[in-house]
Amino acid sequence: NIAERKDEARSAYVELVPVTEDDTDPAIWGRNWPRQYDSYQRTALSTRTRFGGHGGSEALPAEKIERDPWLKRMFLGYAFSIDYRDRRGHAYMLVDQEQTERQTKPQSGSCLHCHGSVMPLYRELGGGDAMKGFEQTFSWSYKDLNQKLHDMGNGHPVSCVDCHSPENMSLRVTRPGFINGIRALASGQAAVPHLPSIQQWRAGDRSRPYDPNQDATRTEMRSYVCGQCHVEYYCANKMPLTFPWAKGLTADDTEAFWNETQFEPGQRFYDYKHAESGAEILKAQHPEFELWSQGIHARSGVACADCHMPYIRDGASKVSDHWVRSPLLNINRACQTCHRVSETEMLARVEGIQERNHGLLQRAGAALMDQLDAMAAATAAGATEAELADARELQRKAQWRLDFIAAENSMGFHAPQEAARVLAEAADYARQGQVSAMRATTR
Amino acid sequence: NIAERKDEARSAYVELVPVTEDDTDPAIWGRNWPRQYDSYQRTALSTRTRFGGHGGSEALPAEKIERDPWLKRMFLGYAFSIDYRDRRGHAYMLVDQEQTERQTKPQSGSCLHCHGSVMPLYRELGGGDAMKGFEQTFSWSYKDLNQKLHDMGNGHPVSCVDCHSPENMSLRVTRPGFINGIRALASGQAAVPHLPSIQQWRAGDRSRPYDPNQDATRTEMRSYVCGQCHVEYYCANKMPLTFPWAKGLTADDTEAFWNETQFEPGQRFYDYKHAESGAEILKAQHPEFELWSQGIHARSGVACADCHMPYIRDGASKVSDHWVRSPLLNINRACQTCHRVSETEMLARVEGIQERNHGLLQRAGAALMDQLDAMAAATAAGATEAELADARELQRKAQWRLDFIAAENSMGFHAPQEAARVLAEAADYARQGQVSAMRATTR
Amino acid sequence: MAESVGDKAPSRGPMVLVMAVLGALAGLGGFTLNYGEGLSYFSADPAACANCHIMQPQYDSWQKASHHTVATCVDCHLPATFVAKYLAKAENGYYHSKGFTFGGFREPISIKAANSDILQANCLSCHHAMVADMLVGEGHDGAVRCVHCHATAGHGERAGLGGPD
Ligand code: HEC
Ligand code: HEC
Ligand code: HEC
Ligand code: HEC
Ligand code: HEC
Ligand code: HEC
Ligand code: HEC
Ligand code: HEC
Ligand code: HEC
Ligand code: HEC
Ligand code: HEC
Ligand code: HEC
Ligand code: HEC
Ligand code: HEC
Ligand SMILES: [Ca+2]
Ligand SMILES: [Ca+2]
Repeated sequence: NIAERKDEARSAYVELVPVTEDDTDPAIWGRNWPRQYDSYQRTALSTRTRFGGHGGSEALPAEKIERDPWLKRMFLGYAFSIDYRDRRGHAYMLVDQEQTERQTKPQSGSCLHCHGSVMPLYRELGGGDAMKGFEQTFSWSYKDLNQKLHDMGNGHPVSCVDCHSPENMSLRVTRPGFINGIRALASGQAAVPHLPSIQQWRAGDRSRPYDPNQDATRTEMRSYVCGQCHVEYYCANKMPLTFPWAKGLTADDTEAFWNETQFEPGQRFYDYKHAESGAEILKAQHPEFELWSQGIHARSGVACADCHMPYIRDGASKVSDHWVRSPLLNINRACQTCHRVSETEMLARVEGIQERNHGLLQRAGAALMDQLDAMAAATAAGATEAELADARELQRKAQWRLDFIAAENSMGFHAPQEAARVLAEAADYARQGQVSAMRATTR
Repeated sequence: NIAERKDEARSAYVELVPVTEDDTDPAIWGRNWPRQYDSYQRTALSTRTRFGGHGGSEALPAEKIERDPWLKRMFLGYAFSIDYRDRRGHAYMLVDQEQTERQTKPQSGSCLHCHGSVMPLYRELGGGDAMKGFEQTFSWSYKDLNQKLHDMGNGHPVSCVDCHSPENMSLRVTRPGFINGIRALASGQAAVPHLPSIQQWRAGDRSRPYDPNQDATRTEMRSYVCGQCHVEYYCANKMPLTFPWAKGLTADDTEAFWNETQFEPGQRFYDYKHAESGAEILKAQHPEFELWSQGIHARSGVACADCHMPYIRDGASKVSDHWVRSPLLNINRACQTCHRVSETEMLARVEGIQERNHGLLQRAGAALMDQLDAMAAATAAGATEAELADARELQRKAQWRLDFIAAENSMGFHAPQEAARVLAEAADYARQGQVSAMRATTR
Repeated sequence: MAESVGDKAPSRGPMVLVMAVLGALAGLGGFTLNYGEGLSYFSADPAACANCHIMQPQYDSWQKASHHTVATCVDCHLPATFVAKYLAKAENGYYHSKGFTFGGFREPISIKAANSDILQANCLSCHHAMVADMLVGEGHDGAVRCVHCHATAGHGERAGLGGPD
C-alpha cells in the first residue's frame, strides 16, 4: 500500500493518445486523464441541496416559474415565462437547451456559445479565425447552427478542450464572449480589486489589449474558465453575444451599460416589453461571475474552482474534482481546507446566509407583484402613457435588481451583503413604482 | 505544570495596593496595573474615522440629528429629537450623560446603569444586595440618583471594578441588567450558536439559572463585559431597566418581546407616540451586542475585546489595550493577526461594507420620510384614526428596523448581511405605510 | 528560548523507545514501521514528519512560517517533558501509522483536542514571559487559546493547509 502510494506520487501522466484543438469528445482526453474524466462524467448524476442542484424528477428539473409564480408574471412577454427550470449538471447542458420550450420562440445561434463545444465550429465559420466565426453566429438561427454543430461531430457539452490547452493541459479561456467582455472591463475604469492582473495591465503601457490567456494569474484562470458562461449576457439577433462589463461588474454598472446600449439612435436597449405594463424590461441571466466578484471570497483570491472543483486525493496525488456541483455536497474538501469548523457548522452558516437572502427575495417579489397590480389598476382607470412612464421606469429598475439575484444561482452566498443590498433596492423601487401608479390612478 | 504557569502568571505584577469592590476610582487600580491604566486614560482623547468616533469639536461631538435630519423627524415626540450626538470615549460617559439636553425631559435613575461606576450605590440601596438596590433605581429621578452616586464618591465612568474581580483580576460581569437579560436569553428557545456555554447550560438539568460569571467561557466573557451596556434597552420609570432578550437577539426577536410587554392589561408597550402621526413607536438604542451576535465574527468566536482591546506589546510583555476605540485606528493589532492582508486592503474591505450599509440607511430614511409625508397628507385630507391604523402599524415596524441599524454604531460592520436585511425590511415597510396612507387619503 | 530548540534533540532512553515502538506496533506491526521510515519518526528532524506525504503541506508551510528558524514540529506538537513526550509519540504514532497505512482518516486532517492542549502548553513554554499578563485571573477556562489569534504561527495562512498537497 505504501509502496503504491510512493509510486503514484512520482508518476505524472502518460500521454497515451495525442489530443488536438479539434477533439471535442471528452472520451478521447479521458484516455490520458482517466481520473478527471471519471469525475467529469458524474455531472450526469442528479443532486439536490436546499437551494442548489435541482428538484423535480431525474428526467426533468423542476419549473422555477411554478415554484415562484411571481417569476412567471414578471417574465410575461418573454420566453422565460414559458419554461424556466432549475439548472443541473454540465452533462445536460446541450440537451436541456435543445429541449427547453423557450425554443418555441426562435432563438439565436449565440445560444450555443455556452452550451456546446463550439470552438471548431467558430473556426470553421471564420475560415480559421474563431473570433470572426463567432461574430457571424448571432444572425444564424439556433436550429441551423446547432444542426451544423452536430454534423461536425461537436455536439458535446462543455468539454476538456474548452478549458484546457491540448498542448500542455494548462488552463485557458476559449470563449469570444468572455475574451471581449473581460477586455472591455480591463479598458474601463471600474475598480477590480479581486483581479490583480487587470490592475497590472492597466498600470502598463496598454500597447495591446488585455489578454486573459497571457496576462491572468493561475488563480484568476481558475475563475475565468467559469466566467466564460456563468455571466449575464445579451444573446439575441441584433448583435453578437455581449457581456455588459465595460462599466464594471455590479448590478448598477451593468444596468448603466445596458441603458447606454442603442441599436437605433435614441432607442434605449431592452430585452422585452412587459406584456401587462408595457415597461421596457432588462432580463438578467445567471450573474455568478459578477456577484462572486463583489464578495469577500473573490477579494481573498478564492476561485470558483476552489469550491466547485476542490482537490480530491487519489492515492498520493491530487486531482481536481471535475464533478462540478454544489460545494455543500462536498464540504470537507470544498470548505474545510480553509475553514476549520465542523461540517454541520459550515452548513449552518451557509443556510443562515441563504435563508436571509431567500426571505428578501420573496419580499421583493411580493413588492413587484403589488406594483404590477397597481399599474393594472391605473391602466383600467384610464391612466395615460405619460402618466405611467415613471412607474414603468421604476419597474425596469426593480425587475433588473430582483432578477439579478433571482437568476444568480447561489441564493446570495457568493456575496451576501451585496445581494441583500440589491434586493433592498429592488423592493424599494417596486414600492415606489406602486406609489407612482397609484398617483397616476387618482390624478 | 499548569499550576506552575499560573504561579508565574500571578507573580507577573506586584500588588502594590490592595483593591476592593468599593474601589471605583481607577487610579487606585492603576498603581498595580499601570500599563492598562495608561491606555484606559487615553479614552479621553478624541478620535475620528469615516463613520466612527466623533465629528464636531474636541469639546462636543457632532449632532447626529443635524447630520441626518430624517433622524430628528422620526424622533419627534421623544427626547432624542432634542439632542442626539456621536458617541466618544469611555472617559466622557458620565459627563455626556449629565450634559445632554435630553435631560431637559426628566430621566430615570436607570440611566446610570451604563454611565457610572454604580455597583457600590446599588449595594447601598439594597442593603448589601446589588440586585435589590438596582430594582429600586428606575423609580428614582436621574438627578437625585446621580447626586447620590457623586456623594458616595463613585462619580466615575466605567471603571476597573466593573469588569474585573478585585480578588484576581479575572473578567466578570457586574450589571444586573445584563445578568437578568442573559438569563432570560438562556432560559428561552432562541438559537445561540455563538454562545456555547448557554447551549451547555441548556443541555444540563437547569437546577439553577444560567450565571455568566460561573458558566461562561473566557472568550464569551470578552464580549459579555461589553454587553453590559452596548445593548438595546428599556430605561424609563415604569419598570426596571430591561434588556429584551427572552425571545432572542435579532431585530425581529426583540420587537416580538416589546410587542408582548404590557404595563396595563391590553395596552401594548411603546416608548413614545410620534408627534406627527400618532404612531406608537419603539426606540432602539445601540444594539452592538445584538447585531454582533448575528455576524460571522461572533460565530467564529471573535469577541469585542479582540477588535476593540487588542493586545499591544509593551516592552517584554503584552497587555490588552484599554484604549477602547475604533479598531480602524489600530488595524495591525485589531485585525491583522487574523487577516493577513495589508492595512489598506483591510480598510477598503470595511469601507466597502460600511458604504453599502450607509447607502441603504439613507434609502430607508428617505422611504420613512415619504411615509410621514403621506400620513400628514392623509390627516390633512381628513382620514380617520381607524383609516390610519394600518399605516401607523407599518411606521412602528419600519422605524424599529431603521433605528436598530441607525443606532447601532458599526455602520453595518458587525453583521453586514443581517444589517442589510433589516434595512431592506425597514424601507419596504415604510413604503407599504406610504401606500396605506395614500389609500386612507383617497378612501 | 533558543535552548528549548536544542534540548528537543531526542535522547533515546531504551525504556521510552520500547514504549513508543509498542505504541506504534499496536496499530500495525513492524513492516510499516521500517518501510514507512517509522524510526525516523522518533527524531526531532522535521523532515522525518514529512516522510509522510500527508504531512507535506504542514512541512512546506512550516518552512515559510515565522517559526521555522526557532521551532521544529516537535517543539510545538509534543509535550516538553521527557516521558510525556514519548507517550504522546506512541499514541500519535498509533494514529499516524494506522491512518497512513489503512487510510480512512478524515481530510483535511485536523488537530484533536488533546493535541491542541499540548500545542497551547508549548506556546506558553516559550512565551510565558511575554504573555504573563494575559494569564491573570482564573476561572473561565484559563487563557484564550493562542491560535485564536496566531493561527499562522506554525504554518502561515490556513488556506490549503491540510488539503491534499
Ligand atoms: C467560497 C466558495 C465558492 C466560490 C469561490 C464560488 N462558489 Fe458557487 N456556490 C458556492 C455555494 C456554497 C453555493 C450554494 C450551493 C447550494 O445552494 O447548494 C454555490 C452555488 C453556485 C451555483 C449553483 C449550484 C447548484 O448546485 O445549483 C453555481 C452555478 C455557482 N455557484 C457557480 C460559481 C461560479 C461560476 C463561481 C466563480 C465565478 C463560483 N460559483 C464561486 C460556493 C462558492
Ligand atoms: C461552456 C459553458 C460553461 C462553462 C465553461 C462552465 N459552465 Fe457551469 N453550467 C453551464 C450550463 C449551461 C449549466 C446548466 C446545465 C443544465 O442545467 O442543463 C451549468 C451548470 C453548472 C452548475 C450546476 C450543477 C448542478 O448540479 O446543478 C454548477 C455548480 C456550475 N455549472 C459551475 C461551473 C463552474 C465552477 C465552472 C468552471 C470550473 C463552470 N460551471 C463552467 C455552462 C458552463
Ligand atoms: C453566456 C452563457 C450562456 C448563454 C449565451 C446561454 N446560456 Fe443557457 N445557461 C447558461 C448557464 C451558465 C446556465 C446554468 C445556470 C442557470 O440555470 O441559471 C444555463 C442554463 C440554461 C438552461 C437550463 C435552465 C433553464 O433556464 O431552464 C436552459 C434551458 C438554457 N440555458 C437555454 C439557453 C438558451 C435557449 C439560450 C439562448 C437564448 C442560452 N441558454 C444562452 C449559460 C448560457
Ligand atoms: C469547465 C472547465 C473545465 C473542463 C470542461 C475540464 N476541466 Fe480539467 N481542470 C479545470 C480546472 C479549473 C482545473 C484546475 C487547474 C489548475 O488549478 O491549474 C483543471 C485541472 C485538470 C487537470 C490537472 C490536474 C488536476 O486534476 O488538477 C487535468 C489533467 C484535467 N483538468 C483534465 C481534464 C479532462 C480530461 C477534462 C475532460 C474530461 C477536463 N479536464 C475538463 C477545468 C476544467
Ligand atoms: C481557498 C480558501 C477558502 C475556501 C475554499 C472557502 N473559503 Fe470561505 N472564506 C475564505 C476567506 C479568506 C474568507 C474571508 C475572511 C477572512 O479573511 O478570513 C472567507 C469567508 C467566509 C465566510 C464569511 C463571509 C461571508 O460571506 O459571510 C463564510 C460564511 C464562508 N467563508 C463560507 C465558506 C464556504 C461555505 C465554503 C465552501 C463552499 C468556503 N467558505 C470555502 C476562504 C475560503
Ligand atoms: C471583528 C472585529 C469586531 C468585533 C468582534 C466587534 N467589533 Fe465593534 N467595530 C468594529 C469595526 C470595524 C467598527 C467600525 C469602526 C469605525 O467605523 O471606525 C466597530 C464599531 C463599533 C463601535 C463604534 C465605534 C466608534 O468608534 O464609534 C462600537 C461602540 C462597537 N463597535 C462595539 C462593539 C461591541 C460591544 C462588540 C461585541 C459585542 C463589538 N464591537 C465587536 C469591529 C469589531
Ligand atoms: C458601563 C457601560 C459600558 C461598558 C461596560 C462598556 N461601554 Fe463602551 N461605551 C459606553 C458609553 C456610555 C459610551 C459613550 C460615551 C460617550 O459618548 O460619552 C461608550 C463608547 C464606546 C465606544 C466609542 C469610543 C469612541 O472613541 O468613539 C466604543 C468603541 C466602545 N464603547 C466599546 C466598548 C467595548 C469593546 C466594551 C467592552 C470591552 C465596552 N465598550 C464596555 C458604555 C460602556
Ligand atoms: C444599557 C446601557 C445604557 C443605558 C441604560 C443608557 N445608556 Fe446612554 N449610552 C450607552 C452606550 C453604550 C452609549 C454609546 C453608544 C452610542 O452613543 O450609541 C451611550 C451613549 C449616550 C450618550 C452620548 C451619545 C448621545 O446619545 O448623544 C448620551 C448623552 C447618553 N447615552 C445618555 C443616556 C441617558 C440620558 C440615559 C437614560 C435615559 C442613558 N444614556 C441610558 C448605554 C446606555
Ligand atoms: C469595559 C471593561 C473593562 C474595564 C473597564 C477594564 N478592563 Fe481590564 N480587561 C478587560 C478585558 C476584556 C481584558 C482581557 C481579559 C481576558 O482576555 O481575559 C482585560 C484585561 C486586563 C488585565 C489582564 C492583562 C491584560 O492586559 O490582558 C489587567 C491587569 C487589567 N485588564 C487591568 C485593568 C485596569 C487596571 C482597569 C482600570 C484602569 C481595567 N482593567 C478596566 C476589560 C476591562
Ligand atoms: C480573532 C480573529 C479575528 C479578528 C481579530 C478579526 N477577524 Fe475578521 N474574520 C475572522 C473570521 C474567523 C472570519 C470568518 C471567515 C472565516 O471563517 O475565515 C472573519 C471574517 C471577516 C470578514 C468577512 C466577513 C464579512 O463580514 O464580510 C471581514 C470583512 C473581516 N473579517 C474584517 C475584519 C476586520 C476589519 C477586523 C478588525 C477590526 C477583523 N476582521 C478582526 C477572524 C477575525
Ligand atoms: C510554532 C509552532 C508550530 C510548529 C513549529 C509546527 N506546527 Fe503544526 N501546528 C501549529 C499550529 C498553531 C497548528 C494549528 C492548530 C489549531 O488550528 O488549533 C498546527 C497544526 C498542525 C497539524 C494539524 C492540521 C490542522 O491544521 O489542524 C499538523 C498535521 C501539523 N501541525 C504538523 C506539523 C509538522 C509536520 C510540523 C513540522 C514540519 C509542524 N506542524 C510544525 C503549530 C506549529
Ligand atoms: C507515518 C506517516 C506520518 C508521519 C511520519 C507523521 N505523520 Fe502526522 N499524521 C499522519 C496521518 C495519517 C494523520 C491523520 C491522523 C488522523 O487524523 O487520525 C496525521 C495527523 C497529525 C496531526 C493532527 C492530528 C491529531 O491527532 O491531532 C499532527 C499535529 C501531526 N500529524 C503531527 C506530526 C508530527 C509533529 C510528525 C513528526 C514528529 C508527524 N506528524 C509525522 C501521518 C504521519
Ligand atoms: C521552541 C520555542 C517556541 C515555541 C514552542 C513557540 N514559539 Fe513563538 N516564537 C519563538 C521565538 C524564539 C520567536 C521569535 C523571537 C521573538 O520575537 O520572541 C517567536 C515568535 C513568535 C511570534 C511573533 C512572530 C509572529 O509569528 O508573528 C508569535 C506571534 C508567536 N511566536 C506565537 C507562538 C504561538 C502561538 C506558539 C504556539 C502555537 C508558539 N509561538 C510556539 C519561540 C517559540
Ligand atoms: C485576542 C488575540 C490574541 C491572543 C488570544 C493571543 N495573542 Fe499574541 N498577540 C496579539 C496581538 C494583536 C499582538 C501584536 C501586539 C503588538 O504588535 O503590539 C500579539 C503579539 C504576540 C507576540 C509578540 C510578537 C512580536 O511582534 O514580537 C507573541 C510572542 C505572542 N503574541 C504570543 C502569544 C501567545 C503565546 C498566546 C497564547 C497564550 C497569544 N499570543 C494569544 C493577539 C493575540
Ligand atoms: Ca441579460
Ligand atoms: Ca429601546
